[in-house]
Amino acid sequence: MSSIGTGYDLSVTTFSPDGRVFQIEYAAKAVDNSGTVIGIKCKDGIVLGVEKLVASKMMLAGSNRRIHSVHRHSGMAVAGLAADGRQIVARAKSEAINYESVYGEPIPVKELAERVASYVHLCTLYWWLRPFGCGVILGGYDREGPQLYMVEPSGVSYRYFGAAIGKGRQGAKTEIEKLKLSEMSCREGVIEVAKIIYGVHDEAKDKAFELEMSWICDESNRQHQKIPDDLLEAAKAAAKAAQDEMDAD
Amino acid sequence: MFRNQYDTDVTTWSPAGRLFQVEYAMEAVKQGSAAIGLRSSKHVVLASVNKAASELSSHQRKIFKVDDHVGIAIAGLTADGRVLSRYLRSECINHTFVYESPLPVSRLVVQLADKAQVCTQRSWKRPYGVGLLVAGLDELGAHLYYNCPSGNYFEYQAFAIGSRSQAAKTYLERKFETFNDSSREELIKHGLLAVKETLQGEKLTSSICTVAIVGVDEPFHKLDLGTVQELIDVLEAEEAGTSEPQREGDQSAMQEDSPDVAPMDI
Amino acid sequence: MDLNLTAPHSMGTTIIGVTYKDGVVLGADSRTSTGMYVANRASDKITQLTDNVYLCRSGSAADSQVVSDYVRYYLHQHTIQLGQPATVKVTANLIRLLSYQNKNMLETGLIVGGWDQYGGGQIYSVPLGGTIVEQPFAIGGSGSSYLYGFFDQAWKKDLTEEAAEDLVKKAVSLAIARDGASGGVVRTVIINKDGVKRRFFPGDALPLWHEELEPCNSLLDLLPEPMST
Amino acid sequence: MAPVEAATKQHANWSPYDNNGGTVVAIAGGNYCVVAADTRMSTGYSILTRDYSKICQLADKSIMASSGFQADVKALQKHLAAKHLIYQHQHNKQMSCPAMAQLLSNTLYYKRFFPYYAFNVLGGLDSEGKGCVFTYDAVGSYERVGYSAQGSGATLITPVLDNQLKTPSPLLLPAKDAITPLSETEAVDMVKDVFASAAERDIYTGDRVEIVVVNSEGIRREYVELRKD
Amino acid sequence: MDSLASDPVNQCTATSFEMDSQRTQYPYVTGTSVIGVKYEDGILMAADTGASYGSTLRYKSVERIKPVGKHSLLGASGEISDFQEILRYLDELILYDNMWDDGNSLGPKEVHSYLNRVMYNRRNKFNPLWNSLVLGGVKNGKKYLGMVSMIGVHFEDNHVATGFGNHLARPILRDEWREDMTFEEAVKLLEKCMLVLLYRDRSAINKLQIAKITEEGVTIMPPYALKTFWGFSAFENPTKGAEGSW
Amino acid sequence: MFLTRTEYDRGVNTFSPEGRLFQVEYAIEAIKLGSTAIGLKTKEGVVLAVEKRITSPLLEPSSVEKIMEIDEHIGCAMSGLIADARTLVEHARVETQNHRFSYGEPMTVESTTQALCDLALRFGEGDEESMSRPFGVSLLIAGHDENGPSLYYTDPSGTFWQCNAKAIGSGSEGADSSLQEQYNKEITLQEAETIALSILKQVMEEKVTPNNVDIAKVAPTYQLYTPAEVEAVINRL
Repeated sequence: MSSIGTGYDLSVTTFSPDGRVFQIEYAAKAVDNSGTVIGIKCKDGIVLGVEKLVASKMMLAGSNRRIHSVHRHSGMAVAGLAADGRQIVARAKSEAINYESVYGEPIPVKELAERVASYVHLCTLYWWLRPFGCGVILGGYDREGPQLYMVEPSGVSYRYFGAAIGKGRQGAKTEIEKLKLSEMSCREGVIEVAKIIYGVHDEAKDKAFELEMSWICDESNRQHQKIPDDLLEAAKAAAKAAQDEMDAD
Repeated sequence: MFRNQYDTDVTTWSPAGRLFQVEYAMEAVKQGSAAIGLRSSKHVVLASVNKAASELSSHQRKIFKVDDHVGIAIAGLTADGRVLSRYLRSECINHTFVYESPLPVSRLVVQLADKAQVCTQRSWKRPYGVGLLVAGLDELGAHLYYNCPSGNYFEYQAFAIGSRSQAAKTYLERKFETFNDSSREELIKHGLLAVKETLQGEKLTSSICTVAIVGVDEPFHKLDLGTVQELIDVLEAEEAGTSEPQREGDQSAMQEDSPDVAPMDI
Repeated sequence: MDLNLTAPHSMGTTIIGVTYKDGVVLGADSRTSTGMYVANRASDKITQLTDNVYLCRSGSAADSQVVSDYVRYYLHQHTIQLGQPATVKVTANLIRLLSYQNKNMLETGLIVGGWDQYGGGQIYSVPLGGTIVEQPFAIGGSGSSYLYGFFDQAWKKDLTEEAAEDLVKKAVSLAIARDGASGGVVRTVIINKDGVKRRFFPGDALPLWHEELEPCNSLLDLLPEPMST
Repeated sequence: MAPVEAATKQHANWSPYDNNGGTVVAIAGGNYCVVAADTRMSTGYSILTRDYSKICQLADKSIMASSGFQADVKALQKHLAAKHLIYQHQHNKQMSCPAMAQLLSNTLYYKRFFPYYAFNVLGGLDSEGKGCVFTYDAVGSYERVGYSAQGSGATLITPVLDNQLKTPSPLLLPAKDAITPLSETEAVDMVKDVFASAAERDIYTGDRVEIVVVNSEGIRREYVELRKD
Repeated sequence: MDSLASDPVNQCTATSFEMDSQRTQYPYVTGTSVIGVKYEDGILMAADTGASYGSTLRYKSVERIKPVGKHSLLGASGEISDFQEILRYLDELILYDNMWDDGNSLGPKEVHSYLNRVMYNRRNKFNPLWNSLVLGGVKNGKKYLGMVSMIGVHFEDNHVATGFGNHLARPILRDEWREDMTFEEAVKLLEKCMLVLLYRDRSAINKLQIAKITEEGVTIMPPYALKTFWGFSAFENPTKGAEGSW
Repeated sequence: MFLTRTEYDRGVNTFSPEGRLFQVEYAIEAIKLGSTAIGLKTKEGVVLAVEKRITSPLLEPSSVEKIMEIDEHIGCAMSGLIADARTLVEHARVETQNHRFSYGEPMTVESTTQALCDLALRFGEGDEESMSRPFGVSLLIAGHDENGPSLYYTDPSGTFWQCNAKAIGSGSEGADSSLQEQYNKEITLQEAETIALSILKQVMEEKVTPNNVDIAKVAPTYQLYTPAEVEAVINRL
């Protein structure tokens, strides 16, 4: 990259002559190197899925989560530096709780996404901080229905029908685009997300991974919850079957 | 040893999306003498290697009790380890003060990790140069975590950090599947054997290793020197009988001394 | 007699909020007193907070106005931020927040009423101390003591708009008849999905109650035809 | 507003303190220490619970018994427990009873202007293994003695102990130990007697007495029933 | 007509404090007694649904027993706005606890301890939460029942009652309570207490709720009213056989 | 180790690629330039001896204090930046007095050492009162408490070790090896005095006089030797 060595890329408070802030782009690289994270909006809710790479076989399943609840009705999946992600999650939690204590109602997902985005953006404004090395997908369910947002290290946030970040994002996006999201139930969505994650996982480069999934839908009483164990197992089985089929072709 | 211009400040990203200062801090963990942790469903054992500065002096403490249900072993900058152990202790005390019940280990570990993360994002701070193995017990049973300078934490069945820990890890990786149902005594035995792997031929004695345990109905405590020595003697007696597994471990340790300490991020 | 003219303006008051089939009816008298003196005999105790939520105020006039002002300001921001009107619940909760957190300083009992697309017509009562209670109907102010029994007997679920407004008007006039601190006119505000209607019933258009007399212009009108010619 | 005043009158004020009653006694012997307290907790004329321990083990060899305001006592116990944990972390040992005595005094004194309403006796063994009793007032003045009684029944019990155990005059030369001449069993029996007596005449003492004995072997606990009316 | 207008006897012998009059607050909307008992499978709690404003019975459907997380039940007497505030604290506490989603959860003991700290800290600031709280629950097969007062006095017992209940209901409970009571027996016992309170506590109303918590979870029963008894002959004709009496 | 460190050795908070904090290591180097100090533990008590390096004949020798009292049962000898040591000693004095006040008992030697080291570390934490560089001083802390006599050695990184005998400062390498030869656990206090001074004599450039060495013991209370007492030890050599 031409930016290297120009000296315009050492601080987040420096613009390059062509108007870019390289530090933010570099931070985004950390996200691009991460395990894939996917979120989709189905007709009755949101499904989040993470390809959590496992570095050691002695590591236990379920540890070092990448999906967190941020309120009763919303959850967040993190790609990139998990530690940075937890700071964002913590902020999201306190924003959500603070909103409810003032207004007596759960925070609308849109509002939550905006507040989280402005926090992330804040870290791109001062030389003594660094931009977060993570992107998050925020899913929530409020009276307007289920919604899905993605917040990037630069602090931008958009609403999506389906979103993917991390290593396998390109492949995942292509796959998501093929889905008929508006007709799909979350139960079906879970299977699809699992398939996509298994599909984009690169066995050659990465070691083992753990599939971590959650949803917020009518079936979960509009609460953000881990996918029930039996469904997760079913999803994994389906994904593996699809995988084998592909390999056979 | 000039690397590049992106590695002197915690708040600077490298073009490849890496944080060198944080990675260097993780190197500090490897400079410390080894610490080992392993758990069954009911017990967690921590063991550390002590290096004394000279014959006339003692060694550094590497294992600290945090509360009745939690203890840590550290590798890296002992000073930072003390700061963090003090933090852990006060978190436990505060929790007990408010709720009259012990702070769940899984939460303590996250709080610790969050504290470590903050130091990787402020220009006036530096990452903690210490890795912690956190052993603890809560409602769900025994736990072993590894907290590293990057603010990441991982739960393990068994793990080793510090210098020459790869050898111990290799040993543990070969055996860890049996640990969950191991008895307290077996667990300690595996801990000592893992310590032995890191010594590379040096004789294992109670003076160069500390062993601590926490478990169901057993508050966190260090085993006294006598007990440890007895266990070592038993081990060596056993080993004198069957002396073959030793070799194998050494070899694999030599093979892959890759920087396989939990990477900063995936 | 101690007139106590320096006392702060206080609304010894009758305020009412009632839900009906399609929305809510709020009602209030119009008397504001300074000690024994009536400082304003046609005041408006039903304050607009947003397009669809109104507030009935009782107690210290100043306190209740400050609370309304703050809440209106918060709601304004909130509405812009969310890009849609605030709900009745949010409004009531902000009022509760201020009343509760400043309970030692404030002396005002409030009734919030309004309509929104999610909850329909709702009435919340926020008395002194900052308790919040959602109710099908709520009464407040000094005049309310005279109305508990009346409402227990007269209020029904799913009233029509006319019946609800009649009930409110009747109740306020009953309270005015017995409570020295309530008086003047009866004001009502009706809120439903179509919007807001405000009505005003002057003091001379209120029903007469026990031992009250039909007003007249003068005794002279009452006297028989000229006594002497 | 009339209802406000009505509410105001009922609870004109509140006190940040209550006395939950109870009696505590400690006796130090040559190689033991007995600490005892009844288990009744009351407020005014009513009993809140009949089984509340007023005795708290602060360290291996220091036991505190406290009567007074339960919430303060509990806060004090928790504070000391936390301090002791920190002490153990810093110094890798248990706090000795005399050290705890000094800490307790400081703790009480620091709250001089909003005191813990707690009347404590601290008993245990000192570094030589001798029994020790420290007795306190609410703001931290303390003294090492051979025996002490505190709380609602103290006025009944102290004279008996004075009569039976007799403290040597502090003016004697050479200075004499305040330790009592009784054997451990005699001391425990005496504690049982004095509590039985106090329960007869003090309404705040009763239900059960909890006796804790510290000696070189460790800690032993026993209970004796008292009057329950 | 006020009879028995006495304050609970204040035995405090410590220095009385000149408190900032700004800080001195009063309860406005208040609820009366709550009773809680342990029984065979868990804890039962009873309270009426009235909330008074001075002597006016202003609200008749205020629920004063609420679940706290999966394992606890909270009943409150005293100022309703403060109770609502406490519920908000607890909601937040439980929400944070649940969001960890790590298998650990706060049990009744922890919640009680937390409440003790909250109540005591507020009294230390001379700004108490004007409530007496009853906290009951079951976790891991252990029943728990405790109480806290507005100044932080707290304890556990097999049965507890706040306010008037401590005077009128506790003696009945001490007589008749057993650890192994069935649900039916315990309900009957609570109803007996509530009836006595209804007769003799002027702010009690005949609309009460019973809530139960067991290992399976919380059930809060809908409000109902109890049949009262007025059939004593002396009630019908009080002066019969006592001519000239009032 | 002496390669290009320039990139990583400016700030105390910068890690080198090997995970080291050079500023701290440099501070440890600073000690190697300091005057020599020796400590020996015996069953009766602990002896400390230091060389004083009187730079000018005009200097009043007793004003060069390199052994200081911390509490009546603890003393310490120092090497490195003496001004830094004063801050540390002052801190330790406050700590031990606080402990006496809080608990009515003397603070143990280990706890005192720990408290000192905690202060030494505070440079890296980024708190308000944090310092911008490590303390450039090593201490030998001698004391006597309920566990008997003890000797501790601290370095600028805030690390400490318990020792039987230890030398610090410019002559430490030679002195340490002499100590290893001559020390055993059974020596008397008097023998310890002699060993300490004889080793000091070996590593010092000039002749040993009561003016250019200080000796102190903690047995069981701290006591700094008078010139006459030092003279007596010198005469025994």
